[in-house]
Amino acid sequence: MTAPDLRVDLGRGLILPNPVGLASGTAGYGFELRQLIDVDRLGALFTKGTTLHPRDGNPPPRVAEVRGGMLNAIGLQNPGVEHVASAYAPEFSRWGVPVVVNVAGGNVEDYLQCLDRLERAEGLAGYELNISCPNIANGLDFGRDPAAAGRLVAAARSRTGRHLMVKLSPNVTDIAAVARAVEEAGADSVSAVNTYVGMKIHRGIRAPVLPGRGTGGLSGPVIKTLALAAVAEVRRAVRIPVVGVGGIMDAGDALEFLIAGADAIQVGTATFVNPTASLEVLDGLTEIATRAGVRRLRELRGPALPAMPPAGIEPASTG
Amino acid sequence: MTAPDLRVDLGRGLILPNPVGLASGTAGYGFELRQLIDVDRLGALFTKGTTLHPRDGNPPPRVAEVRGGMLNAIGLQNPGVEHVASAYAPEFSRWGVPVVVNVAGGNVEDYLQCLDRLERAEGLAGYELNISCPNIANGLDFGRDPAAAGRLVAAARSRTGRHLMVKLSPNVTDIAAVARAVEEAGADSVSAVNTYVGMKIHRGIRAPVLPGRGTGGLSGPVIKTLALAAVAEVRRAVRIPVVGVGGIMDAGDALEFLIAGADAIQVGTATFVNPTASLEVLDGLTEIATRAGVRRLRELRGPALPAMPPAGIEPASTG
Amino acid sequence: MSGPVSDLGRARDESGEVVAVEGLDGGMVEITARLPHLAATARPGEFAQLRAWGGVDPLLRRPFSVAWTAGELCSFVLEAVGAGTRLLVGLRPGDPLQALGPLGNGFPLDPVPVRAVIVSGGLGCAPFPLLVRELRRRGCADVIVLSGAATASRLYPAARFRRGEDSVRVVETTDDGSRGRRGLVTELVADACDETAAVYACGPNPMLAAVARTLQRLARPPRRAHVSLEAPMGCGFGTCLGCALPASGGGWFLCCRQGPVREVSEVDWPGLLALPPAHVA
Amino acid sequence: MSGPVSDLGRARDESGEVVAVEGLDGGMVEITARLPHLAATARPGEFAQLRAWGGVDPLLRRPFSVAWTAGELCSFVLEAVGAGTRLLVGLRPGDPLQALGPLGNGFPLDPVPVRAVIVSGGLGCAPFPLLVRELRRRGCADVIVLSGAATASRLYPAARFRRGEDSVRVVETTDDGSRGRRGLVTELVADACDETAAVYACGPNPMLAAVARTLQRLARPPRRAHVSLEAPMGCGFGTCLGCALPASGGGWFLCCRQGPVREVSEVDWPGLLALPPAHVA
Ligand SMILES: Cc1cc2nc3c(=O)[nH]c(=O)nc-3n(C[C@H](O)[C@H](O)[C@H](O)COP(=O)(O)OP(=O)(O)OC[C@H]3O[C@@H](n4cnc5c(N)ncnc54)[C@H](O)[C@@H]3O)c2cc1C
Ligand SMILES: Cc1cc2nc3c(=O)[nH]c(=O)nc-3n(C[C@H](O)[C@H](O)[C@H](O)COP(=O)(O)OP(=O)(O)OC[C@H]3O[C@@H](n4cnc5c(N)ncnc54)[C@H](O)[C@@H]3O)c2cc1C
Ligand SMILES: Cc1cc2nc3c(=O)[nH]c(=O)nc-3n(C[C@H](O)[C@H](O)[C@H](O)COP(=O)(O)O)c2cc1C
Ligand SMILES: Cc1cc2nc3c(=O)[nH]c(=O)nc-3n(C[C@H](O)[C@H](O)[C@H](O)COP(=O)(O)O)c2cc1C
Ligand code: FES
Ligand code: FES
Repeated sequence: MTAPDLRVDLGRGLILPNPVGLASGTAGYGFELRQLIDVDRLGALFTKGTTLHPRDGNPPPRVAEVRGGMLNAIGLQNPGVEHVASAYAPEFSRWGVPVVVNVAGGNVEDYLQCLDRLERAEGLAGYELNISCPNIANGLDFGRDPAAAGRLVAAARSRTGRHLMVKLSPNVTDIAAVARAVEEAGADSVSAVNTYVGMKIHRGIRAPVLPGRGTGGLSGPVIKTLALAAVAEVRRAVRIPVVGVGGIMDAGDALEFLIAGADAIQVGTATFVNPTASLEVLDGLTEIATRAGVRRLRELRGPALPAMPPAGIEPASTG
Repeated sequence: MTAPDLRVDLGRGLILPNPVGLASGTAGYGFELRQLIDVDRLGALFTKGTTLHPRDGNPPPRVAEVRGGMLNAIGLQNPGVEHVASAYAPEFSRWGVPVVVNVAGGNVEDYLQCLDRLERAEGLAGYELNISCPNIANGLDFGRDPAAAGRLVAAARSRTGRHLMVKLSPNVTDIAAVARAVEEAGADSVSAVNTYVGMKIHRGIRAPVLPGRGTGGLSGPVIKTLALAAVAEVRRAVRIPVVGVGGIMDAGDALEFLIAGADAIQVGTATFVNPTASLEVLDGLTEIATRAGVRRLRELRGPALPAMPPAGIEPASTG
Repeated sequence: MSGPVSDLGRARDESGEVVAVEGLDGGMVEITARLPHLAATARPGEFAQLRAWGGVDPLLRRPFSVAWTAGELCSFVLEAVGAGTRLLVGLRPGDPLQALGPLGNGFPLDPVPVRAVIVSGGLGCAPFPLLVRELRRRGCADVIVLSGAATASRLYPAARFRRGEDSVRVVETTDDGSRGRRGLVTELVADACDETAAVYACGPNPMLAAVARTLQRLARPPRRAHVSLEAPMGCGFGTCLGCALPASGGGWFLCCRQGPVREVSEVDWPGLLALPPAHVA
Repeated sequence: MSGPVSDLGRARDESGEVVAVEGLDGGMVEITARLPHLAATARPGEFAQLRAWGGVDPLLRRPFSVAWTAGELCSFVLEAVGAGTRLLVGLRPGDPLQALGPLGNGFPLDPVPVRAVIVSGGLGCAPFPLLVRELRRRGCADVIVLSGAATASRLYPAARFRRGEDSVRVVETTDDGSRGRRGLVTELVADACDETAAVYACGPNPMLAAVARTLQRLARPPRRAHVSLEAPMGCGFGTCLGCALPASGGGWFLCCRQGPVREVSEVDWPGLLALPPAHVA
């Protein structure tokens, strides 16, 4: 048994040393987690969603646990792109792990200015365009409307030669349409999925636990079944690489995403439960690939896809 | 403590004796469950999705368990409207429980012909238009496109004076828009939600467990957090009654839906786990209402809504 | 929908208590629980939907054949293959066990056959102790059990098929020859059958299909032949329509109500064998 | 982000083992576990993220103050208020306990105050045994604990605050007068303070706010005053940004890294009190 080649070529020069990344918003900008685990062994670190201006985020409470998952309503708290570019990026260049900056904005101009500032910084492996965070102004329009998503990505494409990944929202009627639109507009890869809109009700106070509209983004194992369907659908819709994320707790979960068509994966909420989760996923996947005797991880996908005819031939069936 | 009035007036003459119904597709046409539990104590029985012509349904396997829920890909197996109208409806008229026929179709004409046949039958309390079952031809178009949903409902409205409930799909970008469209088109009430599209991957065979596209409809406790958010959103969007469904296992879960804005609820997957679940929900809710000293269940919603500003004032926040 | 539909009138949801958990060779376990209603009403081949856990993971109940009844006690024979069975085999005396049953169509007993040929593959043994007793009670003098497994340790003990009915013959085969005849149990079916026989088979789908094929080719086919099948189940009582299996002549039958026991000619065997392996729990 | 940020350099994820679970009056429980790293490194007011269950329900770890350390042992004081704490109080010696820590900012000890006034409300007692020992070790001669609870059975035992430090005074109050002075513990704060004092408070938010208000009105305010706060936590180590609490001067601070211990003037008290009750676990 020879060790498998774990590298994943996501395109436009972004080659991950392995397929396991830390999901945006669950690893900050890496500084905290570096003190707890060997982040440099990982395939990528996706930063907290970064905006043009610093943001304080939402009022508390911001997180609430539900069965098998958690809701968050952080509200994109971040120090703003200037700080990220000037104070953090120089650190990133010294790290072994590729750092991909997750970029969010309320309108096209915000995104572009954010990218422009980051373009002047060294040490960034690429961008993950967060068009799926429904918490700022028109933020959701991009993720929920294929045409708007395409326009945003086309504009972003014109500003950077770095790898451009687009993070898709699952809270849509047709995730494949959004994926196709961003692919056509020049995205190098897509990541799927961001959180699902959920609500926790407190029976005692007879009201939602989270403030405001009472909703938050649902993450964790409770979304895995949904995220797998989304990843498989996106996989069928586009040719560019797909990064799977949603409820991955261990290597077995990660394997399921690879089978469903993901080229790489991100570990999110699991890191909160177990800071070492991502490394354990990496070690577990390596062992699975070694045992299966595959040379490249992509081979694990193997027999799965034939069982899934292309969209349109046979409709998904429920009820 | 006086016993609370459990009746729920859903409009156009449909007054449920209490707010607890059996969800479509989880109680057949009532015949089996009547042999196991006292169905006549319940608020309503929603039949299996009924189509113009008999349907054999999908090839097996049709169900698969996932953590905290199950996927189904039944494919609307049903004996067709003629059999339901001629053989089942006469039985329904003898039952104590109001029977609402869940109607599904591939195009407007199918739905209308189905309704026309049912109109000639006695013993039906109303209809639940299933515009959210993505398994026949264009079935999903109705549930996913507000305009199409509105047209279908307007046409259906013109054919019946009976109560017309519309079952909403959660697999949409904007469930509120669909809810508003069907309200404007004349729906008397809406039920939310149908199942979520999910996928289970079998690690051994490295393929989806369900055949075809590998997806199925996710139900059970795993969807409760999402369904609550959907119900709260629909509640804010329309004035007609909202029937909440999704992951209700016990009276506490049902209470959460009432707090989120539901006027009545349906118990689905829980019946498989425990055939008596719906009756236990009813007894539990009755006890909760009695203890809380409310005269009508609607008062349980009480303090919840003030905490939820109308749509548009404050955006839902995640990330 | 074709074939007889099970009677749900006897089914009841009962809170029982485990009284014994015996480990057999090769990982099989026999669980005995106080379930007076099920014990009093279950017929051979019928099953119960069991649950022995709280919470929602596992969520659904799991179906198991009633293997034996004695007074208020019911027994089930199973093996840990997944989350639910792992929890079941870990039960201890005194633990609660929830059972909904009896469910499904059992094996037909009328008219009582002159000869009963029981074909059991591996865990397919589960419904047969009860069937053997019932056949003998009704006067079937010639009961033969063909019991096959991959290897000796996975053979269900002959004495447990008999449970005192000493006239019952148990003929064993193993794939590796470690006990009894070397080979597949299905190879014995032809010799054991004549036109007076009723065949009852339970085991993996390929084995049942081989039995069906064998019987078809017989010059003197048995007077009737039934198999007991499995399908993933949502409810177990006919409301979810989840347990469809391919019926001969097209379409599906519901394993929980038009099965699990099925006349051999009523099954679409090629269709059954074409199901993905995950279908077979 | 304002205020000092905790040092994560000492934090480690450790697999420990429960050695003792003692039930105190009124439902409080003290759990002692072998956690050598945490025991060796935790400072008063710091906390650990605990997990004592597999599976995903509960999912997240739960934060608990380190109440005591002795050799390789660490103790936590808690009560069953929800699913996680129910599982924790049900632990038995020998059970595994996973602990990530030490986390958060502890109570400042330098310069060692002449007098330490510790204000404890109910379960807010948890961080104080360790603080008392550390203050005494560092030479603080005058340590007074003002310990309040709703009723006698819910008072943390005075001897457990002291743990051998007999010079430490513990003054008790109960809302119902069933032990000690009748009234609120905050009423004693003014009298106990002088300008040499350092105040350390932990308890329900309304109590802490009352302490803050009292101190503000004092003619001779203490030289410093710190409170330990709670917030629902996602991670406990600063990456989820979930544990925000309102900071004076606007904006938020992270309870897990710019807390849980916080200078009293750095908290937006009206903002804290306006949080919905569900926020207070
Ligand atoms: C009518 C009827 C009667 C029956 N009678 C008996 C009986 O008497 N005795 C008996 O032993 N059995 C009997 N069975 C079968 C029994 O019901 C099943 O074995 C049982 O339901 C399995 O439950 P489980 O939770 O242990 O396994 P499950 O978790 O449901 O899984 C079953 C198998 O699939 C595998 N699997 C599941 N998900 C995945 C995944 N994502 N990737 C890879 N592998 C996966 C598991 O490892 C396991 O091997 C009967 C079935 C029926 C329909
Ligand atoms: C830094 C820090 C240190 C701490 N130190 C200690 C300590 O030393 N000792 C200690 O005892 N505690 C301490 N706590 C608090 C402790 O962490 C919490 O009590 C604990 O996390 C609660 O977990 P749980 O799973 O038991 O309760 P949860 O399930 O999280 O729920 C908490 C409360 O909310 C209720 N609730 C939850 N959901 C609902 C709903 N849908 N409807 C109605 N009610 C609901 C529960 O019943 C319960 O009362 C500390 C907290 C922090 C932040
Ligand atoms: C607390 C928290 C904050 C998050 N912040 C962001 C963010 O800033 N940008 C983003 O694209 N996704 C964000 N996400 C979404 C995650 O990156 C991921 O898509 C999602 O949590 C699903 O994965 P998981 O189930 O493994 O957590 C956040 C998730 C959590 C839990
Ligand atoms: C096996 C199964 C079959 C279903 N069939 C239908 C159907 O025919 N028509 C329909 O509107 N909903 C159908 N549903 C959806 C349920 O009515 C309900 O909306 C959904 O299961 C969520 O509720 P639950 O989590 O309580 O099960 C079906 C659900 C299941 C599990
Ligand atoms: S298992 Fe539900 S119909 Fe058979
Ligand atoms: S709990 Fe995650 S940042 Fe504080």
